[in-house]
Amino acid sequence: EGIKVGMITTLSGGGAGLGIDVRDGFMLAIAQSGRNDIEVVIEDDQRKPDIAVQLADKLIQSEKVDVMTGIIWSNLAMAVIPSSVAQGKFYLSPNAGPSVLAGKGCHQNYFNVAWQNDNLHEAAGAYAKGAGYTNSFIMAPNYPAGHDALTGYKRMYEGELAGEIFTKLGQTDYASEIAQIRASGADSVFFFLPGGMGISFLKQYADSGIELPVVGPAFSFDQGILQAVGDAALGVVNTSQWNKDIDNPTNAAFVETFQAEYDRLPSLYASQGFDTANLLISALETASPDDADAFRAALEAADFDSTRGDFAFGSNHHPVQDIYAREVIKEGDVYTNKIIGVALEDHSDAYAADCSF
Amino acid sequence: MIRERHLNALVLLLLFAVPLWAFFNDAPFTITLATRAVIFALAAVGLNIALGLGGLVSFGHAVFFGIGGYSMGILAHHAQTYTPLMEAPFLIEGTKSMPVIWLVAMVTSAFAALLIGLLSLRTAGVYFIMITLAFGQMFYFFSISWAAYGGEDGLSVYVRNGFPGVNTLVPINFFVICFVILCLVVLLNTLIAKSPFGLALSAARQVPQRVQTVGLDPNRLKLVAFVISGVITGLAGALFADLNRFVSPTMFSWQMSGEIMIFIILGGVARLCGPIIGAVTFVMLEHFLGGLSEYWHIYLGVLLLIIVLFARGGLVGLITGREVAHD
Amino acid sequence: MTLLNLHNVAASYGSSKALFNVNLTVAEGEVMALMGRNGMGKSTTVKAICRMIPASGQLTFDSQDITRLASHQVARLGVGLVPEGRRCFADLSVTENLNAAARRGPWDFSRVTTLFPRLGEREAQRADTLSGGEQQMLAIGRALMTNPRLLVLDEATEGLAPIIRQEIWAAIAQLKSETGMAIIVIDKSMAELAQVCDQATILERGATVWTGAMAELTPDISQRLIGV
Amino acid sequence: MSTLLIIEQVLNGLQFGVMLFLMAAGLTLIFGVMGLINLAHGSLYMIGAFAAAAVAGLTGSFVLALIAAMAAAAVAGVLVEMLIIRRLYATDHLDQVLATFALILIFSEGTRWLFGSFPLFLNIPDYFSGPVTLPGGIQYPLYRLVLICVGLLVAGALGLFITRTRVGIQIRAGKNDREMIAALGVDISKLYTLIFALGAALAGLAGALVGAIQSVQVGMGEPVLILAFVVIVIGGIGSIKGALIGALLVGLTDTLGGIFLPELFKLFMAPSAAQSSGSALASMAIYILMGVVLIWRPTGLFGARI
Amino acid sequence: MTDPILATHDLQKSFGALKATDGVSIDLLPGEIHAVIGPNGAGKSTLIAQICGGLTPDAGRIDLLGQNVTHTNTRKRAKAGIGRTFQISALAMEDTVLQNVLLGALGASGSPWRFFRPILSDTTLRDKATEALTRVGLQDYAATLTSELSHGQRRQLEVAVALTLKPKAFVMDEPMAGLGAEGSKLLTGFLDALRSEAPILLVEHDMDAVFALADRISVLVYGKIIETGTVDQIRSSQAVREAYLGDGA
Ligand SMILES: Nc1ncnc2c1ncn2[C@@H]1O[C@H](COP(=O)(O)OP(=O)(O)OP(=O)(O)O)[C@@H](O)[C@H]1O
Ligand SMILES: Nc1ncnc2c1ncn2[C@@H]1O[C@H](COP(=O)(O)OP(=O)(O)OP(=O)(O)O)[C@@H](O)[C@H]1O
Ligand SMILES: [Mg+2]
Ligand SMILES: [Mg+2]
Repeated sequence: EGIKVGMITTLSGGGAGLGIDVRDGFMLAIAQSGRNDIEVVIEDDQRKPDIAVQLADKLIQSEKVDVMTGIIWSNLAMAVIPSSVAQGKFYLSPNAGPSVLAGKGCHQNYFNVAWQNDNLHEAAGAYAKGAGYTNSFIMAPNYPAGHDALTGYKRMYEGELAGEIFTKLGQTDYASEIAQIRASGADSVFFFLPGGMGISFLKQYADSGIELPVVGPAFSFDQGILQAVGDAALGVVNTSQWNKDIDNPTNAAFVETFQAEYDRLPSLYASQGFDTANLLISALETASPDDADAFRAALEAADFDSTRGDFAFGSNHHPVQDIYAREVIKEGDVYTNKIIGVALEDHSDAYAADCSF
Repeated sequence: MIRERHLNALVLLLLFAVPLWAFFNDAPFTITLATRAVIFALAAVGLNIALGLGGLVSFGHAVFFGIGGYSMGILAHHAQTYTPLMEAPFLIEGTKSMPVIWLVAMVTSAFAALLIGLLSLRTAGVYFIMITLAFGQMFYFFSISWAAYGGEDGLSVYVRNGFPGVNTLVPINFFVICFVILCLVVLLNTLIAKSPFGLALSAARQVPQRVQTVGLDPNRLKLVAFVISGVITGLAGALFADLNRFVSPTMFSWQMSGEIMIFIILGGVARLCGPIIGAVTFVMLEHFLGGLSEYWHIYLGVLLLIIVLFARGGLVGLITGREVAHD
Repeated sequence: MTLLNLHNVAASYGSSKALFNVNLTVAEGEVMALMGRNGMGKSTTVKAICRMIPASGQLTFDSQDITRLASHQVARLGVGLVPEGRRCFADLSVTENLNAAARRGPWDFSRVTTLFPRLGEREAQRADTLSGGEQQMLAIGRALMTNPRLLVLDEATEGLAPIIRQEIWAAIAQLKSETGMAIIVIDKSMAELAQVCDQATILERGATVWTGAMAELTPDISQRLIGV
Repeated sequence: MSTLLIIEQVLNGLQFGVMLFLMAAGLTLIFGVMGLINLAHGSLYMIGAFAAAAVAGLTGSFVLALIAAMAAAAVAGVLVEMLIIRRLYATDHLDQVLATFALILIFSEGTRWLFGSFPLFLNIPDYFSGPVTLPGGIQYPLYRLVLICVGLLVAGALGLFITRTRVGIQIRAGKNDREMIAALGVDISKLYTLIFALGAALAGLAGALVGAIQSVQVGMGEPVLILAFVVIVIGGIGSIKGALIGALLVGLTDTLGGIFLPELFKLFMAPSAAQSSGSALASMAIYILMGVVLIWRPTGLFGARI
Repeated sequence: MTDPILATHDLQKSFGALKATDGVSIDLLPGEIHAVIGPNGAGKSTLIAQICGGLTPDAGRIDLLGQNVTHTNTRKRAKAGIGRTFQISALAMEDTVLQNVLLGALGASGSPWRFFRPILSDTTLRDKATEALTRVGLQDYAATLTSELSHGQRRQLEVAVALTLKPKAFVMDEPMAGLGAEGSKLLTGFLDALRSEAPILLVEHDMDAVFALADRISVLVYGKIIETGTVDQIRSSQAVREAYLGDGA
C-alpha cells in the first residue's frame, strides 16, 4: 500500500511563485518516477503561519500523512516543523533552513534538502573575500533571516565594512540606502533582499549610476524574477547551490523536462522541489516510513541523483554541498545565470556542532 | 424568517454539536477547525462590544489579539526553557498554566486598551479607524524586530498549556474550554447591551453632545467599552496561540485586525451572534474553498461581495429579516 | 394650467406607511398652503414630490409623469426645494452653496444677495458656522438659484426673527406677483399663510382631508383639522 | 555625515513623499470627497502597473504604457463603481470595508491568473534613465526628478479642480448631503462615477510610474495603500493640500528616520545593535508621526474641524 | 431681591474678527421665564453654548447657584443643574423614545457604571422616564423608534429628556421651532407650568409664545444686549422694533 505526502506551500498571494515552483519540481519528479503509490496532498498556506499550523494539523490528523514537505518561509517552518516532527512525522524541507533547526533545535526526523539559511550568504562572503573586496557595504531587512544573512556573510568575508544597514521588511524604495552606499566609499555591495524588495533595489541601483560590484544570494536572481529585473541585473554575481548549467545528466534532463512540462525555465526552487521528491523516492525504495528507523537511515544515505551533482547530508541532516558563484547573463531574450566558479566546496553549516539527536 | 433569539440559540447549539459529532466519529481536524472558529468568534465578539455598541471602529484590535498571543508565547517559552522572565527587582517565572496566562493576557490587554483608547478617543470616525491602525502597525513592527522573542519567526511552544483538571492535549477538551469562554462572553455581551451602561454607550455613539448634557462623559463610556473589548480580544489571542502552539507577529498585522472586523460585518454589526456566524462562515469558506483551485481567493471574494450586496445587516440580517426595535 | 398633480399618492419609510392617499393640485402661478398637524405627512408629501422617497400613485409635473423619475430629473423639470431643517452643505462656503446647483434664469447671485443682504456679507463663510436663520436664508437662496417653476418651502420661516420672517413673506408675495412662480408653502403661521396663499390642502394621517380656496378655510374647519 | 548627503536624503524623502502623494491623491478624492473607504484602491494601483508592464512589453513605448495604465485602472474603477460601490454609498463604512476587501481578493488573484505568479518587467524609458548632476555635485536619478514634477503638477491641478470648478463644488456638496444635491438637480451618481474613474486613473498612473522603479507584482498595492491612508489622515481627509503635505511629511520622516535613528542609537549602543534597534524604531516612525499628529489635531492637519 | 439661579457677567466670545458675544450680562431669577430674543446671527446660540459649556468664553464669568462654573465642562454643569434643549434635535435616533428619556434619568442618577442588570428592570429610572414622557404627551410613543417621530414630536422629546434631569435651570434653544400652531400652544401652556419647577432661559423666535410666557425679555443684537424689560417695555421699544420685531408684532 502507498504512502501519503503532505505538502504545505504558498500558492496564493504575493509569494506564490516560489511555492508553485517547488510544487511543480516536486510533482515532476513524482511523475517521472512512475510510481502511483505516492499520494501528495497539496495545501496552500497563503504565507500565513497560523494557516500553516492549521494545515499541518489537518494533514496529520485527518489526512494521516507519513511525510511532510513544502514550506517556503522560515517563519512558517518554525511554526510547523517542530511540532510535526515531535508527532513522529518526517519533514523534508525543500527551501527554508532556519538556524535553530540546524543546531540546538535539530530533530532526527527533519531533513533539509536545500540549504541552511546562512549557506548562500556565507558563499557570498567567501566569494567577496576571494575577489579581493575589502570594504563591503552590507544590507538586509530587519528580521531574523536578514540578521542571519549578514552574519553569514561576515562569517566568511573577513574584510572591513563600509556600512551595515537593516532595511524595513517589505521596503520598496531604496533611494536613501543607495545614497548611503554612494557616500560610504565601499568597494562592493552585498545585499539580501528576497522577492520584490530585491527587484526594486536592483532597478534603482542600476539607475543611480553607481558602478560598485554587487554580490548577493541567489534569491534575488532566481529564474522567476530575473525577467522582472531585466538589464539591471546583468553581470551581478550571486551564489547558489544549483544552476541550470551544472553539468550532470540528471540536471540536463531535469531542465529539459521541466521546460517541456511547464513551458518555463526551472528556478532554484523548482530544482529543490525536484531533489526533495527524488530523495523521498530513493528512500522509499529501501524502506517504508512505517519503519521510522529504517526510513531515516535510507534518507540519511541520500542515495539519489541530485540536480546539483554530489549531495550528502551532514550530521544534522542538512546538506553538505558545493555552492557556486553565478553571473547573470542574457541568453537571447531570456535573462539567466551562468556558473563562474565554486565559492565554497563541500560546505556544511555553522550550527551542526550544536546538534545532537 | 426566524427570530434572532432562536437563531442565536441554534448557532451556539450547532457550534457545539458539530465538534461533538466529530469527536465520536474520530475527525479530530473538524474539532481543530471548530476551535479556530470559536476563538476567532471570541475575538470578534470582543471587538463587537466596541464596534457594535460603542461605534468604535477599531482597525487595531490585532494589538490585543497579539498581546494575548505573546502573553502566552512569552510565559510558556520561559517555562519550557526554564529561564526566568525577569530576575530583578523580583523574580518572575514563566508558566504553563492557562488560567494564569489568561489573566496576564487580559491584564496586559486592558492596559494597552486603556492607553490606546485614551489617545485614540480624541479622534472620531475615520480618524479613529486610522489611529488605531497606527497603533497596530507600531506593535507589528516592534514584534518583527524583537529578536529576544523570535522576531518575525515567532515563538513555538511545544506542548499545549495546561488547565487544572483537564487534559488540554485532547482536542475536544480544549474546544470545550474555548466554547465555554465564548458562551460566557456572549452572555456578558447580552447583559451589557441591556444594562444602563449599554444604553449610555449606545447614546454616546449616536449623540455624544446629548450624553454630555445629561451629565455623563461619552468618552469615558467609550473608553470603558474599548477596554472591555480589548480584554476579550486579548483573551482570544491567548487561546489562539495555544491552539496553534505558536505566536508570531502576524497576530499583530493589520490583516488580522481587518479579518476580525470582517467577521463582524459578515455576520452582522451589533448583532449578538453576528461575529460568531461571521467567524464560522469565514473559517468554513476558507477551508472548503481552499482546496478548489489555486485561485480560490476569487471565489471567496465573489461570495463575500454577494453577501454585502444582498444581505443588509450581514448574514444575521439576511436570516432574520429587518432589525426589530429593541424591547 | 395645472403644474403639479398628485393623485392617490402613498408612500412609506421602510415598512411603516406615512402617506396613504394624498391628492393635491397646484396650478401655474398659484401659491398653495400645505397644512396639517405635526407628523401628518406634509414633509413626506414634499419628499414624494421631489422623488426622495419611493411613492406609488400618480405624480405629474407639467403634464409629465414623474412617478418614476430620479430626484435630479424632477429638480431639472423645475422643482426647487427648501427642505425641512435647511440642509445646507456644511463644508461649503455661502457662495459655493448658492452656486452648487445653480441653473440659468432670472435668479442669480446678485439677486439673491439683494433679497438676503446678510448672505452677501458672509459669502466666504462656511455654511456650518452660520446662524440658524442665516442657514435658512441660504437654503431659500440656494433653491431660488436653480430658477424653479415650482418652489417648495417646507417650514421656511422656522427659526427666523420676526423681521426676517416678514421679509420672507414679502419675498414670497413678491415672487408670486412678479415672477408667477408656483409655490407650495408649509408653515405654522396661519395669519401669513392666509395672506399669501390662494389654495390650501390639509393632511391628516397621511391623507388629504380638505382642499379648497384659502378663503373657504373657515376657523371652524381649521380648528378641527389643524388645531387653531 | 556630510551636508551634501543630508541634502540628497532630503531630496529622497521629498521624492518618496511625492510618490506617495500620487497614490494618496486618488484615495483622498474617493475617500474624502465621496466618503467611501476603498480598500481596493491598492488593487487599482496594481492594475495600472500591470497594464503598463504589459503594454510596454508589447509596444516598447513608455508613454503608451502610462496611458494604458490610466485607462485600465479607470475602466476597472468605473466597473467597480457602477456594479458594486454605487449600492454602498447609503450604507455605513463597514459594508464598504467588506466589499472592497472582497475586491482586493478578486483583483489580486485575477491578476495572478492573467499574468502568472512572477513579477513583471517594467523599466524606466531610456530618455529618463540614469543620474543627472545637480548643483552642488549631487548625482540624482533623472526619473526621480520627473516623478517629483509629475506629483506636484497633479497636486496643483487637482487642487484647482476641487476648489474652483463647479463640478468640484458639486462633488463636495454631495459629500455633505447626497440626497439634497440630487434634489437640487445634480446627477450625483454620474458625478461619482466620474470621480471614481479619476481617482482610479490616478492610482493607475501612480502604479505605472512607481512600477518602473519597483517590482510589478501581485500584492504590490496593499503596503502602499496603508501608507496612502496614513498620508491622507495626517493631511486631513478630503484635502488635496493636506494629502500633499502629509505625503511629504511621511516621505521625509520615513527616509530621514531610517538614516538618523540608527545613527542616534549608535551614540550609546554597539553599532550592530544600534542598527537593528534604530531601524526597528524607524519602521514605526511614520505611525508614531501619525499618532502624534492625530492626538494634536484630531482631524489631521487640514481636515475640517469638528 | 432674590439671588439669581444663573448669571453671566460681561461674557466675551469672538470668532476671528466677529464678536459673537460682546459683554453679555444676563441673569435668571427663581420662578421666572427670561426670554432672549434677537435677530438671526445675533449670538443667542453662542451665548447658550457658553452657558452650557460647549464653548469657553474668551472673558467674563458664569455663575450657577452662586458657584463660578465658567471653566467647568458641560457634564459638570449638567450635574450642577443646567437642563438644556438643542436648537437642532440631538437624540439617539436608533433608540426608542423611552430609551432616550431613560438616558436622561440615568444621567441624573449619575451612575452609568452598571453592566449586568437590564436598565428596564430599574423601576425608579423607568418611572421617572415614563413620567417625563407623559408630561410632554409622548406616553403612547414610548416604544417607537426615535427616527420615526415627526419633527414636532422630536422637539417634545427634547424637552422630556431635559425634564428627567430635574434641573435647577432650564436653558432652551428654540423649543417651539418646528412645532405646529397647535403644538406651540400646547408647549406654551406646558412651559408656563414648568417655571414653578425651575426658571427657564428661553431663546425663541416665536413671538406669540415669548409674549405669552416671558416675565422678562432681553434683546440681543450683534453680541450686545440692547434692552431688557417686561413684555410691554420691549414691545414698545423703537430699537427693538427696528432690529428685530419689524412692524408686524
Ligand atoms: N425617516 C422616517 N422614518 C420613518 N418614519 C418617518 C420618517 N420621517 C417621518 N416619519 C413618519 O411619517 C409621518 C409623517 O411625517 P412628516 O415628517 O411627513 O410629518 P409632517 O407633517 O411634516 O410633520 P411636522 O410638522 O412635524 O414636520 C410621521 O408619523 C413620522 O413619524
Ligand atoms: N464656529 C464659528 N465660526 C465663525 N463664526 C461663527 C461660528 N459660530 C457662530 N458663528 C457666527 O456667530 C454669529 C452668532 O451665531 P449664533 O448661532 O449664536 O446666532 P443665533 O443668535 O443663535 O442666530 P439664530 O437665531 O439664527 O439661531 C453668527 O453670525 C454666526 O455666523
Ligand atoms: Mg415636516
Ligand atoms: Mg441659534
